[in-house]
Formats: sequence, structure tokens, C-alpha cells
Amino acid sequence: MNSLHTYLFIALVLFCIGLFGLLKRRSLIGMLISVELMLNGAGLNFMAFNRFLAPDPAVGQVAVLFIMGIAAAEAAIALSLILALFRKIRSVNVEQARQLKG
Amino acid sequence: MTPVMGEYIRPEAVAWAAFILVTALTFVGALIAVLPRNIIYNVFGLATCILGVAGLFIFLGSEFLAMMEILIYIGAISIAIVFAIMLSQPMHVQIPPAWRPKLYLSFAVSAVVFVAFSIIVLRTPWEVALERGQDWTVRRLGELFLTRYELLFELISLALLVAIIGAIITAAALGGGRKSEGGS
Amino acid sequence: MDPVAPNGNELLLALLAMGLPLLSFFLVFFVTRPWVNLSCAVSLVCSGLPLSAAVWLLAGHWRMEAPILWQLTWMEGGGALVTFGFLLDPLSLLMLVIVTAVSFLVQVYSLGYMAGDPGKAKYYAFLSLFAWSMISLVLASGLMQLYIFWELVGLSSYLLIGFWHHKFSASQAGKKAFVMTRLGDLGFFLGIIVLLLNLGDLSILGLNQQAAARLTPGLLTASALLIFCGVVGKSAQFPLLTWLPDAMEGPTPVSALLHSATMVAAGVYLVSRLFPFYQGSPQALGWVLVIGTVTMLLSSTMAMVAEDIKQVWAYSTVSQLGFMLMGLGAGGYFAGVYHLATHAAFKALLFLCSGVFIHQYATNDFFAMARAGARGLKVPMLTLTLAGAALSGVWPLAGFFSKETVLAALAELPNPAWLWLGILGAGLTAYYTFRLLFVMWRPRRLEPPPEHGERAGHGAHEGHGAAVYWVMAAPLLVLAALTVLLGAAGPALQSFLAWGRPLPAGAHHTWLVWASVLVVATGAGLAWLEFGRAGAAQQGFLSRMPGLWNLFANRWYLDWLYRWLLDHVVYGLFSRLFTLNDRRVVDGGIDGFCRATLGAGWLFSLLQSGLLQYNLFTMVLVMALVGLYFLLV
Amino acid sequence: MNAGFPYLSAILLAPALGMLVILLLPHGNQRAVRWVSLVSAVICLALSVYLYAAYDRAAAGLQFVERASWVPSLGIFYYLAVDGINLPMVLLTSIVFFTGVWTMWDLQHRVKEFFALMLLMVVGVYGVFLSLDLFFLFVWYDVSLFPMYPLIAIWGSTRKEYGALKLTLYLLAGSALVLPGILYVYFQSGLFTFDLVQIAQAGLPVEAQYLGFFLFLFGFGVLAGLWPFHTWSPVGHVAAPTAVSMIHAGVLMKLGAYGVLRVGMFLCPQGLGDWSPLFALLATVGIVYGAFVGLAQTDLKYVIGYSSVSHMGLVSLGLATMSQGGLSGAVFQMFAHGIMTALFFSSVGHIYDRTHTKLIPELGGMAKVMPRASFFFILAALAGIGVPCLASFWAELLVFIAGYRAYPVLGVCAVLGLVVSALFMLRVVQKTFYGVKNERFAQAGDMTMVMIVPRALLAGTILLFGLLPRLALDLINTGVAPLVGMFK
Repeated sequence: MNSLHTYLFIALVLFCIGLFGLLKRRSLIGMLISVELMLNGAGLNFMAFNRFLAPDPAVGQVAVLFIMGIAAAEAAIALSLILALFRKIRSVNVEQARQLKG
Repeated sequence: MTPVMGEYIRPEAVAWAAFILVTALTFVGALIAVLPRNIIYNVFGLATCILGVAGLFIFLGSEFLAMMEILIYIGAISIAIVFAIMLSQPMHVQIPPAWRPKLYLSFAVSAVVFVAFSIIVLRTPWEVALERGQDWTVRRLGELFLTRYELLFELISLALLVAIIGAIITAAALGGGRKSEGGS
Repeated sequence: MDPVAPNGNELLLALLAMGLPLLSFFLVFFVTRPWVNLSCAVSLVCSGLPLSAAVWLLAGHWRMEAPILWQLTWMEGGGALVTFGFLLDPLSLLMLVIVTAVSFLVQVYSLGYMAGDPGKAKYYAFLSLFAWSMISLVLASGLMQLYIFWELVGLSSYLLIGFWHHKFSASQAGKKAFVMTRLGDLGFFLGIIVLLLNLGDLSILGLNQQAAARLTPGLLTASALLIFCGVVGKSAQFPLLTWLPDAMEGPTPVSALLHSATMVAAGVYLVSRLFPFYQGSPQALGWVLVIGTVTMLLSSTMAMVAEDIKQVWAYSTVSQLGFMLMGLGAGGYFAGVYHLATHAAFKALLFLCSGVFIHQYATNDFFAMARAGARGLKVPMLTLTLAGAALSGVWPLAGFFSKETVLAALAELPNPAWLWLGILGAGLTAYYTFRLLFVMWRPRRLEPPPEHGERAGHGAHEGHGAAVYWVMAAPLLVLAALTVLLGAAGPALQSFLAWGRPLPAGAHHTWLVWASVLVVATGAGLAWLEFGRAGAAQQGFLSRMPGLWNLFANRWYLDWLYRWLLDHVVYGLFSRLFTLNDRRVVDGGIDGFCRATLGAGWLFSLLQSGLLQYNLFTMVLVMALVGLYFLLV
Repeated sequence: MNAGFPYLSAILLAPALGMLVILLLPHGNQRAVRWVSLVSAVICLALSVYLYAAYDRAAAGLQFVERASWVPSLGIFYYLAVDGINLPMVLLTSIVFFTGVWTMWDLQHRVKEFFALMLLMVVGVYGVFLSLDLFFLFVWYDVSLFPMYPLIAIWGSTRKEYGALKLTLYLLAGSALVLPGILYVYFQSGLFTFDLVQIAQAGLPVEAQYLGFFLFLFGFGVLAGLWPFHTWSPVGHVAAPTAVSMIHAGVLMKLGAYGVLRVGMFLCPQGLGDWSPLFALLATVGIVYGAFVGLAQTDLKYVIGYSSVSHMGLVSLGLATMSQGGLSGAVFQMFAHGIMTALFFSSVGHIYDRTHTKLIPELGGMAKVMPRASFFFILAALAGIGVPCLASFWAELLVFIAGYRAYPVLGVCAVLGLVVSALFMLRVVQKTFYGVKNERFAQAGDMTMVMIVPRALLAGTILLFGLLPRLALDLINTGVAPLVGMFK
């Protein structure tokens, strides 16, 4: 409970579950949720280092706050893109969005 | 009151139980956020997971962050996602079952990443800083934001602003553009 | 005998002889071709003047003491020096006179023979080219120059044999002549290269004087034999002898030129030209003797069954050339050259006479000619008989003396077999010559002359007047006179060719003369029995032996063999396989490679699916692996 | 020699300016287009003949040098000069260019584009022959290759797109080897200059020469029709329009051999020593193989194409012998073959224009129908057989002597190829021109006097250099001699 490794592994598992979801989900919203999971994993990592290693406990918290801010921004942008795409192709299935294929 | 409880239930045990609870909350939430095909379940999974992470933050010593986590993720992002779902995806539209190889491939890639990171975690000789500050107060955070990390703070504010404006424009203009295109 | 430089007079005459025919060729071919008579005149002048120059030179140098040499550098590079010039010595002067005389006479004769042919001017241009090449060949000062004009002689004969090229057989014969002689020239060329690389000096004088001393015997024999390959091709010796009978497809005067003084004579001339060189290698001379003998007997047998008058003479040419080579191979330098000279006279005569008949009766079959009344044409008939007698070696004609010299040379050889084979050949010659003569003189029945049908190749026949007849007859008379006179000129020529020095008197074989006279008489008598006497069946004894008849009539199946080789090896095997290889393997390989490239492009284009998650897979995977790599290594 | 009129630049500029003028002319003005091309061709021809005459054979070496620094930091120079090797090539280019323009006088289809592209190609060819700077040489090389594609694909005949594509791909593959070769040499020399003469004088390390020559041999060898990279050439010849075939077979293939000589052998003389047996073997195979394959062809242009393969094999064999005679012979053969092939294609072009076929079985008796065209073809065929007193004979003579000296067995095989080539040329002549007149083409006209001029120029050149080989060889020997010195 009080070891760095425990937290790092929890964060890692969270990250990998998020990654798995990101790769697997075809729903854009599902992918967005997975990205949030990954971000949380990263934030957890920061806090773990902050708690066990860092010289100044405030710095890690700052970083996590930044991550949250970025996550919020990203979510906003992503959701708006999803909505725009949905209007275009009437679906949020990423496999339908294949305009990049030559 | 505490000593009484301490006779029967030791604080460490309570802490362990709590830790296990939040960890389980995190993992189960994450899995629910990823696995089911119904998107609403996913959002609930995300919320559950966030609660677990907030708990972990408390264990890591920052109640403030735990609070912020719940506030931002559950209060803002999850709600936004729910709105997006409502706006975009009719609940009855079924997404066809996943293509199996893709599932395996995703799992394999995640596993590889997991292994890679595990090795990194295990092989890195983590060293504790020589002097460690003990100031966990929110005041300290606020000071830092306005002094050392001022520029970053400004930047993230700007990024948020731009993101919000961008979101509005994308959501409105792209869709609107299509409409006006259709109309003209 | 170091060569001397020519004085102005000699230089002028020799260059005149070499240059005028070339001038005439260019003039006639490119300028005066539309005006036929003018072209003929130009050509005649340009072959008459060299004749006078040649006679003048010969007369002026009857007692010459040292060869006259004049040369320029024609080309130089990489250690190969090609000179252009002339070498005047008894042999080349004699040959020059023969060549110019025959070509002049042939040109005069052609005035009548080719009258009315639409390509007459072009024909005269080619004749000039032919004369130029042959004269330059004869006078060549170096082996390379000789080779160059040797090839040009081949080219001109190609053009002339295939002159009536709308006939398939004519163009085929021209091609055959060129390619077969080219095959021999291959050896000649390699021989020259061998000499060049090992000796560095290709001048004829140098070769004759020093080659034997400076080359190892093996190299000497090898180069001599390689050069002899060229002779085999050009003089139509075994095994490359079949092109010459086919070359009859050309106009008859061309055959006369080809057979007497130019094309085929070049081969024998080359051996005599390099005779001291050949003497350095007894093995090479031995081969010359063998090839000559085989050719002579082989072609004599072919002549015995031929029914085309020109074919008979063609086979006889081949056999006589073999006979000359026998003489040279036996070491009889004078014998070979003398026979070459007399043969040029009477063989030209034979062809020109035959030409008159062919022109008159529009057939080549002498049985048909005889039936049509050939003996009515007195001048050609008499001269034909004279020339035929000379060919078979009847005293006192030129052929008799030259044949005796060759036989005498053969008698010097330790092995008497050569002599007997030579005498046998003389008998066969007498037989087939008299066979033809008797058939011509004593036809079985006379027929009215056939209508002048369309005989391909002979333009219009409007010019049968007396003028044409006499234009064609005059050269016959000149040649007939030569045929008679050359016999008496033997000793004079001998001393001329030996630089005026008295020769060691060879043993006189009186019995040899009688033996050969007897053999000739036997041959002629046999011909009389079968063809000449009243009521003769006019069928040779060979017709009772169909196997032999077929063998001889099919040229010992040599042609068949060549055809087979060409069809099945050259075309069927190499050409076909290489072409297949080119289409399938080389080209197909490249096309396959291109298709594979396109296929690979298609395969890779599958990756570009537009599915972002696959890109993501790759990205993450690569990042993880790179991270692992840096951690673990 | 630095001062004075810049003749070489003028040669380079004449067609370039001609092309610009043609591009600026209004559409539809075909007469003007033709005249501009002809004028630029005449200027080039006159300048080349002047250079050929004015070149000081006694002094030898590089003359009419024009050298200016272009990009000093990379060591690129604008460096033009002629010597005994490229001067005959320049003359050849001018003759073929001039006759090519005249031959295409009657072209009706997209005249402006055709002549513009043709002039562009010629600029490239001149550039390659005149430049002594590797960078420029490569650029000009590609400039001369690129117009081939549209020229064949638009104005060509039989399977034109296929032929054009194949040709372009092959040649670009070749230049894809040349470029690394040039860069390799550039860096290995340590001088960081593209100046060919400087690099050659400084000399390259032996190992670098080994690889460098390999790259140049196969890079340029593709363009020289080196066996087995030759199949583009018959296909391309067949597809190309007359003048393009003339320039292509007459000049462009020489670019390859010239490249091997000028770049490969100049810079990597020792590398050549290691590769020369292979080079000679490929060359000899090409000689014999080309002749045999030519024997089986039924399309006149294919026949000529394969004869080119065979004759270019002779060039390669000459180069591979590394001797004075072989190199002189090779250079002379490039010249003689260029003129000869141009005459071939020019005559065939006329026949094709009039009869609309070039299949040998369909023709026949052409000597009666069009005696002039037949004369020129037969003359070219005789030159191809190696008849003495025609230009190629001397070249072949030198190559055979040198070839036999260096590689006796291959030399004999190559001489054997001569008989086969005689067989196949005469076969074509017989089947096409001799025999009974084909009534179908009885009305097909012969060449007019105007159309004779270019052919007569080519035929005259063959005869002139055949009768007086020293006109060319004395010059070529001076150019080759220093090179031979480098091999020792």
C-alpha cells in the first residue's frame, strides 16, 4: 500500500486498459473514454512519484492539474469533432470514416 | 471513539480495505468503461473508475486533487460525453460485433506495452530525493501557479479557451456548413 | 631483292589502273545512270585504259630486277597499320594484265549480251566496281589491303550474281555466294590477326621473306592454314564449293568474269602471292594439295552428269582451280600460275561462247541447244570447241602445256598417288568436255528453233542483229587467239616469273606426256562412243548407275547438308532458342519484375485502409518496441 | 584556348534557343516550326564541322575549353571541352540531328510539340557529350532521356505506350545506378569537386574504383544496350517515330557507351581491369546473340534493333580490351554505327510512310518499287555487314584485332558473329528488296529529290569515312592515347 511500485502498476494497468480500449473500440465516444482512462493513468503516475520521490510535493499536483485541464480541453474538442463527423456520416463508428483511404 | 474501534478493527486494516476497495473500483470501472458495447455503461464505468482514482489520490496525500478529479471528470467530462451521446447516437443503433482479429491484436499490443512498461518500472532504480518538502497545502499550489508555473498556467488557460471556441466552431460550423450547403 | 620506289611514269600508270574503274563506278552509278550509252562508254574507257596501262607496264618491266613498291598509310591504330599501295612484280603484273584484259573483253561482250536490259547502266557500274576491287587486290602491297579488296570482290560478285534479283534463285545464289565465302574469310581474317599479333608486319614482301624465319613452325602452319580457309571459300574448294555452280544465276558475262580472272582466281592468286610464305610450312602445302585434289575429283564427277552448259563449265572451273592448287601444293609455283593464266583465257572463252548460245536459244540445257541447231553459229561453235579442247588438254593448245607443267610438278612428289589422281582428273575433264562438245556438234535430231519465250532474266531480245552478234563474237576471237598463243608463251613466262633467272631444269618425263595424252584420248574416246558416233544413245555410262548419278547430280549432297545445318542448327536451334530466350527469359523476366512491382504496390496499398486504428496499432507497437530496445540493449 | 568565341556553348545554345522559339511560336504555324528546327540544326552542323576541322590534332588534349565555377561550395563547374573522344560524337549528333529534322519534314501531327521535344533531347545529348563536369553530365543525361517518353508514346507506332514505358523505365533504372556512382566518386575522391578531369588526375582509391566502375558500367551499360539489358532497345526502336529512332539508336545508345568510357573508364581505370572480363563476355554474348535473334525477326525495325544490339556489343568489346586499338575502334564504331543506323531508320521510315507496313513478309521486290530508298537501305546493310571501304569496317577491324589480342576465344566468337550478321542482313535485303514486285505497293512513291538529301548526307559520310578512315582515326587516337596510359 505504501510502496511506489504498487501505485505505478495500478497506473500502468489503468493505462493499458485505456490503450486496449482505444485500439479496440470502434465508437469514437468509446475511444474518447479510453483516452480519459489513459490520462488518468498518467496522472496517477505523477501523484505516485510526488508522494514517494519528489522533493516538492506541490509540483506533482500541479502537473496533475495540468493534465486535467488538458483532458477537459481535449474532451471538448473531441466531442465537437465527433458531433461534426456524426452529422457528416451519420455514425460514430470510426471504421466508417475512411476518407483517408486513397 | 477511535480507541474503541482500534480494539476491534485496526486502522491499518481499515486502510488496506479502503485501498483495496478504491483499487478495485478503479479497475472494475476501467473495465466497464472499455468492454461493454453499450456506450452508456461505458460512461458509468468511467465515472466509477474516476471515483477509484480519486480515492487513490487521497491515499497519495492530496485531498484537493481528489476533489478536483471528481469535479472535473465526473462533473464536466462525463456529463459532456453523455450530452454528446444524446446528441449523436440513437440508442437503438447497434454497432456490429467487433472483428475478432482486431480484438486480439489490440490485446496483444496492449500486452506488449504493458510488458515494456513493467520492465521499465522494475528495472529503473527509483531514488528518493534527498530533501523532501512537506507542504501539501492548496495555498502552496496556488502560489506556484502564480509564480513559477505562471506561464504554464496561462498557456493551459489559453488552450482551454481555444479548445472551447474551437469546439463551438467545429460543432456549429461544420454541421452548419453542411446544412447551408444543403440549403443553398 | 629490296623493293624500289616507282618512278613517275610507273606511279601514274599503276594509279590509273587502280583508280579509273573506281571513278567509273562512281560516275556511272551516281551520275550517268539515266544515259545508258554514255554509261557504257565511260565504263569501257575506264576499263580499256587500265588494260593499256597494264600491258605497258608489263612490257616495260619484262626484265625487271626488283619489285616496285609504293604505299600510303590508310589507317593506323592500336598497332594495326593498314597500307594502301601497289606492289609491282612479275606475278602481279601478269595477273594485272589478265584481269584487265578479261574484264575489258567481258565489258565489250556485254554490250551485246545485255542490250536492252533495263539495268544495263547499273550492270556496268557493278562491273567497274568488280574490276576495281580485283585490280586493287592483285596489286595489293599488304595482306590487309588484299583482304579488304578480297571482301570487296565478294561484294561485287554478290551484286552481280544477284543482278536479276527479281528471280528468287538469283538473289538466293548471291546471298549464298557471299555468306559461304564470308565463312572462309573468317579464317582468312583470323589468320591475318594471328600474323599481325605475332609478326607485326603484314606487307607481302615481308611475309614472304621473313615469316618463315621469325615465326615458330606451329604458328606459321596455323596462320597459313587459316589464310587458306579464305582461299577455300573464294576459290570454291571443298567443302565450300557449292556456291559457285549456283552463281550461274548471274548474267553469263559475269560468270565469265567470275570464273576466269576475278573472283575465284583470287584464291589461287593469294596462294601464289604468298607462295614463299607457304613454302615455309610443308604441312600447309600438304593441305593445299589434299584440298585441291579432293575438289578436283569431286567437281569433275559433278560435271559428268550436269545438263546445264553453264553448270558444266562451273564444275570444270572448280575442278581446274583444284588442279591449280594441286600444282601449287606440290611446290610448282610456275605450274599453278601458268595454269591460272591459260585457264583464265579459255574459261572466259567457254563462258562467252556459251553466252552466245544462251542468248540465242534462251535455254541453258545444251541438249536443247543442240537440237535447236547450235552448230549453225559458226564462230561461237568453233571457238567453243577450241576452248573445250584447251580445257581437256589437247596439243598444241595452251591448256595442254599448263596441264603438263602441273603434272610435272606432281611427278616431283615422292608419293606417285598424287600424280595418278591428277591424271585421272585430266581424263575425267576430257570426258565431260567432249561429252558436251559431241552433243553440241552431233545432235540427235534437229528441231525448229523454239519461239523466244519469256526467259526470266533476259530483258528484251530485240537486238539480234549482226552488229550485236559481232560485238559478242569479237572478244571470242581475241580470246581464242590467246588460247592458242599462250601455249607457246610458257617458257617466256616462266623466265619472267622467275625474275629472268634460268631455272634448274626439272627432269623431263616424256612418258608423262604420253600417259596424259593417252588418258585424254581415252576420255575423249569414251565420250565419242557414248555421244559422238552415229547412232549413239547420248546417255553416259553413269545413267546406268542411278546411285552414282544421283550422288553426282546432287553435288555429293553437300548442299543438302548445308541446307540442313542452316535450317536446323542456325535457324532451328540458335536463332529460335535465342529468340525464345529473349522473349521469355530476358524480356519476360523484366516484364515479370514490373508486374511484381505493380503487385507489390497493390499489396502495400492495402495497408492504406483509412482505418486510423491500424495506424495507431503500429504506432504504439513501434514505440513500445523501440522503448524495449533501448532499455534492454 | 580559353579566349575566343565560345563554340561549344553555341552548339549547346542553338537547339535550346530553337526550342524556346518554337515554344513561343503560335500554334498552327508548322512551317515556321520546321524552319526554326532546321536552322538550329544547320548551325549545330556547321559549328561541329568547323570544330572537327579546327581541332588541333597535333596538340591533342582538351581544346575549346570553357570553364566557369557554378556552385563553388559544392564544386560544380560549367565545364565544356572537346577532345578526340567526344568530338566525333558531337559531329555524329549534329549529322543525325540535321538529317532527323529533315526526315521528319512531312510530319503533320502536333508538329510544334514534336520538334520542341526533339530539340530538348538534342540539347541533352550535346550537354552530355560536351560536359566534363559530373553534375552537369548527369543532369544533361536525364534531360536527354526524359523527352523520349512523350516522343514515342505520342508519335510512335507499334505498341508505342509499352515501348515508351519500357524504354523509360530501363533508362531511368540505369541512371539510378549512375547517380549513386557519381556521388560515390564525389565523396571517395576527397576533393569534393564534380570536375571530372580533376578527379581523374587525383585518382581514386582502388577499392572505390572497383565499386565505382561497377555502378557506371551497368548504369551506362543499360543505355549502351549491354546484354542482357538490351531488350528495351528493339522494342523502343520499333515503337518510335523515324527521327526519334534515328536519334535514339544513332546517338542516344552512344551516350551509354560514351558514359562508360568517359566516366567509368576515365575515373576508374583500375576498376575496369577487374570488371573487364565480365564486360567483354557480356559484349561478345551481345554480338553473337543479337545477330542470331535478328535472324528470326520479321519486322524491319526489330531487325535493325537487334543489329544495333550486336554492333553496340562490338563497342563494348572494344572498350573492354583496354587497349589503344580497342578503344579507338570502339569510338569509331560508335560514330560509324550511329550514322549507319540513322540511315537504316531513315530508309525504313520512308518505306513505312509509303507502304504502312514494316513486316518483311508483306514487303518484297521493293528495289523495283522504290530504288532509291532501297539503295540507301542496302548500303546501310552492307555497312552493317562490315564491307570494307564503308565506315564500320575499320572500326570492326580494330575491335576484332584488339579483342582477339586481349581475349582470343571471345575474339573468335565475335568474328563468328560477323558471318551470322552477314547472313541475317542479306536475308532481310533479299526478302524485302529483291524478288517479285509486290503489286499492292506498286503505286508507293520513291523518295523525292528533297527527301534524298538527308539520306545522301548519311550515305556520303559512311563512304567518306570508309574510304578515308584516317579522317576520324587520327583524331580518335589522340583522344584515346592518354586514357590507355592510365591503365598501365
